[in-house]
Amino acid sequence: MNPESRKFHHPMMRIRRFEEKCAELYGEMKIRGFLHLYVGQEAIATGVMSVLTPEDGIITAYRDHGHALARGIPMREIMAEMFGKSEGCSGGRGGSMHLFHRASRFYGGSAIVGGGIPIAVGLALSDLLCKRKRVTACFFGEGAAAEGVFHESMNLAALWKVPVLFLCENNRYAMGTAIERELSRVDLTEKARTYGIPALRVDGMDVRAVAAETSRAVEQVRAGEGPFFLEFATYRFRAHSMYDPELYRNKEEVSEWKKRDPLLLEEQRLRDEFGFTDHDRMELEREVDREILESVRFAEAGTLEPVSALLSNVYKRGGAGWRTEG
Amino acid sequence: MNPESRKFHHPMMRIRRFEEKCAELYGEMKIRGFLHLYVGQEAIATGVMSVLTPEDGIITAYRDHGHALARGIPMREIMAEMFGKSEGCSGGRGGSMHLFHRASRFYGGSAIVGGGIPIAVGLALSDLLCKRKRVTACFFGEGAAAEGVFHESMNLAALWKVPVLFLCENNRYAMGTAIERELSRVDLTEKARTYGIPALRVDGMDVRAVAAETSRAVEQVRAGEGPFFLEFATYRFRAHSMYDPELYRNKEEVSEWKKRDPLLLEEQRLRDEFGFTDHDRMELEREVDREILESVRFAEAGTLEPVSALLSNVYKRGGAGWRTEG
Amino acid sequence: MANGRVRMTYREALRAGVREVLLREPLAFLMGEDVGRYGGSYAVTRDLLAEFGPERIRDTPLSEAAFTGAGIGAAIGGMRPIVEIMTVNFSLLALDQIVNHAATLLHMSGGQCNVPLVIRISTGAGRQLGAQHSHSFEGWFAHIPGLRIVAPATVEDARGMILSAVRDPDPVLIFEHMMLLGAEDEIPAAIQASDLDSARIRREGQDVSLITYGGSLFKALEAARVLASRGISAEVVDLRSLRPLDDRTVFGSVRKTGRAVIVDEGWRSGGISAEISARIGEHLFRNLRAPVGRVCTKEVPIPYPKHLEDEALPSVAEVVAVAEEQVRLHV
Amino acid sequence: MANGRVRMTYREALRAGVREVLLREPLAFLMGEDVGRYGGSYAVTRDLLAEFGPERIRDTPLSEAAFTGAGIGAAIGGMRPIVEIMTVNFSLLALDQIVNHAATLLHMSGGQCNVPLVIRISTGAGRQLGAQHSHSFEGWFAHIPGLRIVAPATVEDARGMILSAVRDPDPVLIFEHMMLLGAEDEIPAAIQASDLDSARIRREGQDVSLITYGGSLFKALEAARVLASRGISAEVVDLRSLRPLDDRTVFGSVRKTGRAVIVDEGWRSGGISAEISARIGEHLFRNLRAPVGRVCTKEVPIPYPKHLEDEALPSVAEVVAVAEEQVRLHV
Ligand SMILES: Cc1ncc(C[n+]2csc(CCOP(=O)(O)OP(=O)(O)O)c2C)c(N)n1
Ligand SMILES: Cc1ncc(C[n+]2csc(CCOP(=O)(O)OP(=O)(O)O)c2C)c(N)n1
Ligand SMILES: [Mg+2]
Ligand SMILES: [Mg+2]
Repeated sequence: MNPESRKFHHPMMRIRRFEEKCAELYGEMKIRGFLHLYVGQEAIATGVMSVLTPEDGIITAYRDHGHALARGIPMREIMAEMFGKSEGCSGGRGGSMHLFHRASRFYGGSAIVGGGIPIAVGLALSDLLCKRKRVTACFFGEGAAAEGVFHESMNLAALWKVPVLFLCENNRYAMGTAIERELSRVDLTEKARTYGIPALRVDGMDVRAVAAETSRAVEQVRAGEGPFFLEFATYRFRAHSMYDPELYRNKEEVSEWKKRDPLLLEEQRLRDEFGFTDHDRMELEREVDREILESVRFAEAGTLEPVSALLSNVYKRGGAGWRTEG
Repeated sequence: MNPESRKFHHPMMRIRRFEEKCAELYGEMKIRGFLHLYVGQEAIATGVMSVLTPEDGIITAYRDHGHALARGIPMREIMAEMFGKSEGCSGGRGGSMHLFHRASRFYGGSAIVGGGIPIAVGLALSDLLCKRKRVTACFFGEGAAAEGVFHESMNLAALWKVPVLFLCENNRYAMGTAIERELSRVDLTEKARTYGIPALRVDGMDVRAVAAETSRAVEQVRAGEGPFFLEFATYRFRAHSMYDPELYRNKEEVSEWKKRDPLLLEEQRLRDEFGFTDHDRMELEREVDREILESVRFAEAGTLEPVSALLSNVYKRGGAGWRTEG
Repeated sequence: MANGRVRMTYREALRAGVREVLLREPLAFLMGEDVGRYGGSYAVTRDLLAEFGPERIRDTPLSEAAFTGAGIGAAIGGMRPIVEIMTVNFSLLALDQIVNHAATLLHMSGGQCNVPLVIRISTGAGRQLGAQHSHSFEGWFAHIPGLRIVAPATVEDARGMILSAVRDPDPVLIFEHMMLLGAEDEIPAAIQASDLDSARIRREGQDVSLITYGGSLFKALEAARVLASRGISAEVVDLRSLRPLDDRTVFGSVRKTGRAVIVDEGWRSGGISAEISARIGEHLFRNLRAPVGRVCTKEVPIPYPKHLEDEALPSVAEVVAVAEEQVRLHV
Repeated sequence: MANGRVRMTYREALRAGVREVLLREPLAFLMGEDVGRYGGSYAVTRDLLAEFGPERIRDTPLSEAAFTGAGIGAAIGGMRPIVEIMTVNFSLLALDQIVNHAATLLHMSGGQCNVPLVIRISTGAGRQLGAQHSHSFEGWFAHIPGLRIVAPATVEDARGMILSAVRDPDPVLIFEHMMLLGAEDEIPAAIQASDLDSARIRREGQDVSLITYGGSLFKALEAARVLASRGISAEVVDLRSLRPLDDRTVFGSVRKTGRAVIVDEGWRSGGISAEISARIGEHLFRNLRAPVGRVCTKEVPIPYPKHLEDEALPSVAEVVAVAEEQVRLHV
């Protein structure tokens, strides 16, 4: 296969087609709960993860399949998680919104908007205190900027100069609320700068721009210069979740943005600059589909935790934490 | 008495000497709980209140004696409140930190840092919705700017253009935490501007500057142009509360600021420009002390609510809200 | 609409209630996340924006503390705000405003500042939404003096409670159970307020009282049917209000049956089930024929997989088993 | 320091405990508002900044949610953070982090992410601090699976509990009662960890069990003395831990005495007192000679004036009266 397509195109396609499969499986009721697709935003997780090291930490929100895949959590473990199986990356307890993988330093998966941000600051603080040269990457949507804890965390991170990289995926909507109705001023980088955090706006549809700017930012953070803030301009092509009738935006806007589909952009670049062919594309698709198929098989074949284990994972120190349950 | 001294000097002196009396009464254990003195900051409440109308609303925090007095809540009701008497402006239930006076549209008195700010936004929203030309004045310390709810409230106020006047009394300390250790960047007006709220820094020791700038700001708010933010540079001359050993600042800093005592500044101006004399001063003091003495007498003579009334004021709709208390 | 009755879902009833409030009460307005353009996270407020406009159906930013606080302020300012909190877990972000402010202002002001605020909160588990979207905190909130807590279980209450809530001078929290949204019933076409204080006997019985509310009412009713088929006559009490609790109705039922099983989707330890059990123990010590039973959610954050979620939540089978044991072992 | 024993106050013991943790555990650090330069709002952490420096004694901004969340993150990152929340009311600002995150992460991650976080919280009323500074939420927090809740009542526990807490793999909330800070006792000079699970019999007795914890322990002990003078032998149980509850010790005591009175500074309805009462009712139905009694804080935000605050809080006289009634009426 075209080696250059391995870098960004393949990982993005993995995310895209994995999620399309998920939507299908949701229709079949194999996957339940809330399911938030990342379609349209793949360049961001892909570009960012491409420049992080295994020692770096990740915090994200509920729209987390893309981050999990790009980080290298095995696809089958992610799929098994969505199926609620023990083999899932969170043992089946978390589901789509709560993907975890300690070995990849992937700490979820919070379904409380903004809830992961201070946790990322704390993770980074632990690195600072232990003098480890790690970076914590903290993903969130632009909607999170309306939450107080976003601001508290910016201030704390800047004050203490912790090595955290704030990654705001500005897809212009928080559920049905357009950014103009969410924030009195919509420039996210300006908000970061008010805390003395250097900030940059990046085209979130261009995976190479994402990687390049993130790389520079990571370097600075790793060098001990404190937090950095990146705002990625992007768009979600699909509904907020599987229940969203999309009353709040019109089709033209969506199709306008789809012209800048990050996969198309990257594929065009591969064709223009790296001799990517239709054959490469076919090969790529086949590989990705095989992996997805295998992941579904793995998930289907997975085991359901016995109900007798229900009370586990409440306390690490054994038991349900109560001597008697009455 | 010198008529010009009525404007600002007299109200400031009322606050100053009232609080000095309070400190004394605290020593005598007539006043209990937390007691936060406003000494040094009198110009702010005095200047601001001088330009508000009785229809405007007030929200403040726990350091609230100055605001209450300047707003015109009868001194004796404030003193009675500190004594925990029924005749107090909060019926004795609130104490020093929770002064209320509905007739003056004085809505307290929150002891949760930042807690009053969204409530002020809501008060202002009610005026907006009812098309009343009122302003809500919302006082808080610079420490509140670290709380998430401060930011949420700024954003909401700016987004909805509610007629609220944010009044930040920046006395450089939140308990023992200097502003530089509280906020990664210490310019409060910059924070407000990030929300699109016009903001100005004002000398909080100069009562006439306070009044003049507040007046302009109020005009703008009343004209329907949305929120306005004023940061007052000030200093608290005394300890945070009665329990504070003041380990966190040195005496020089305090005495440096005391040179800019707002009462001294205003008195000097009265002497220089308005023929204020030592005799005027004596007369003023006498009047103020008489009022304070009377307030103490009133408070002493006040009644303690019967303990049988304990469960009142929990629900307006009668009773303790529970049919049986078991 | 036969005989002045209409058939509608709990969701439609909630919407009809909010709509009626907005029609009757010019000072009322609704605010919350995505209540307007999105149509409400659970489609409860769909179409209200078109009817009442953006002044009265206010989409808020993601700022639970601020818009709840703004609700308090607006209430003090004379409005009758209805704040919607999309999911009960998010209410924790507004808890300072609710507990430290809404619940205390009347008291701290010596009776001057009441807070006529209504907060609608979606609650409950059952849709595999996992550990951050499936709590049942209504019983927990019921610990706080100054708040009134109600939980409509029927379609009629879903429509009628908000009418009383909006006229109440104190903060009222309405907990709407997610799993009831699709439940249907025939109710009077004429919209009437439902009171906020009293419990209701939803089924009469002699042998055991099943005491419950909200999303668990239908489990209790189903359990009662099963029990009937086994010769046990269960009475079902729908608490409706968790603060205040209607002790008179509860005690009356238990005095009659001598046995009580509380069914509560909240966690067992320290839940409202404990309070009800304690009160029954205190007041009916000599009347009780069996120890009070509790069927609650297991003490675990709600897991995602269906079989574990089901296992975590109170089930009809458990209610039946506990009630049966009470009757068989304690005659 | 006679016979290897030292006299110190509860405040000094708290400080000694934190200090010992910092000496023994290099990964531990303390953060909170004014814990450093100010010396701690209640002077608990005085002098620690000088000894351990600003890296390990971290003054935080007024951002309860963020620094509590940062504690969670640091714990996941391998540290042993101790977060101080100045007053229990302010913990409501961090409740999303505590309840939606600290308590759920282990579960949601299928056992991968435990959160070894210690949160110290000052609790309780009695100093006329009014309705926003006087809550007792420890029993309320005890409702939440995933959290461990302890409340040191003695000087020894004030020093020793934090040593166990910091070694615990799960989030532990330590509630330190404001009114105990000045209490003095003689304790072993050698600093030892106190366990976090078991209740203790603080006074043995035969006729009635007074079950309590934290700031109310001394009221219960005083009540026991008064009762003794009236010929009633009261046993006093100090729960120490509110989650988990040590049922064995509680049941053992009540099985012996046949009577129980719970003394709790939390509000009565839906408080931890209800849970204890419910459990006793469930497990000792046939052993109980009298309905379980509860002496709790009256259901009102704490009022400022001394006489009303006193009236609101549990009193020795009330405990005596309830216990006496139990013994006299239910022989
Ligand atoms: C605290 C909180 N409030 C509300 C919600 C409901 N909710 C889930 S996702 C979402 C929109 C968030 O938008 P954004 O942060 O922009 O992320 P995006 O969905 O666009 O990726 C909302 C309101 C929530 N999960 N948490
Ligand atoms: C939410 C909250 N956190 C902490 C406290 C404790 N506290 C009381 S006053 C104060 C300092 C506040 O400083 P600032 O806002 O600057 O007001 P100032 O005291 O200087 O008037 C603190 C930390 C509180 N009351 N509320
Ligand atoms: Mg978004
Ligand atoms: Mg200050």
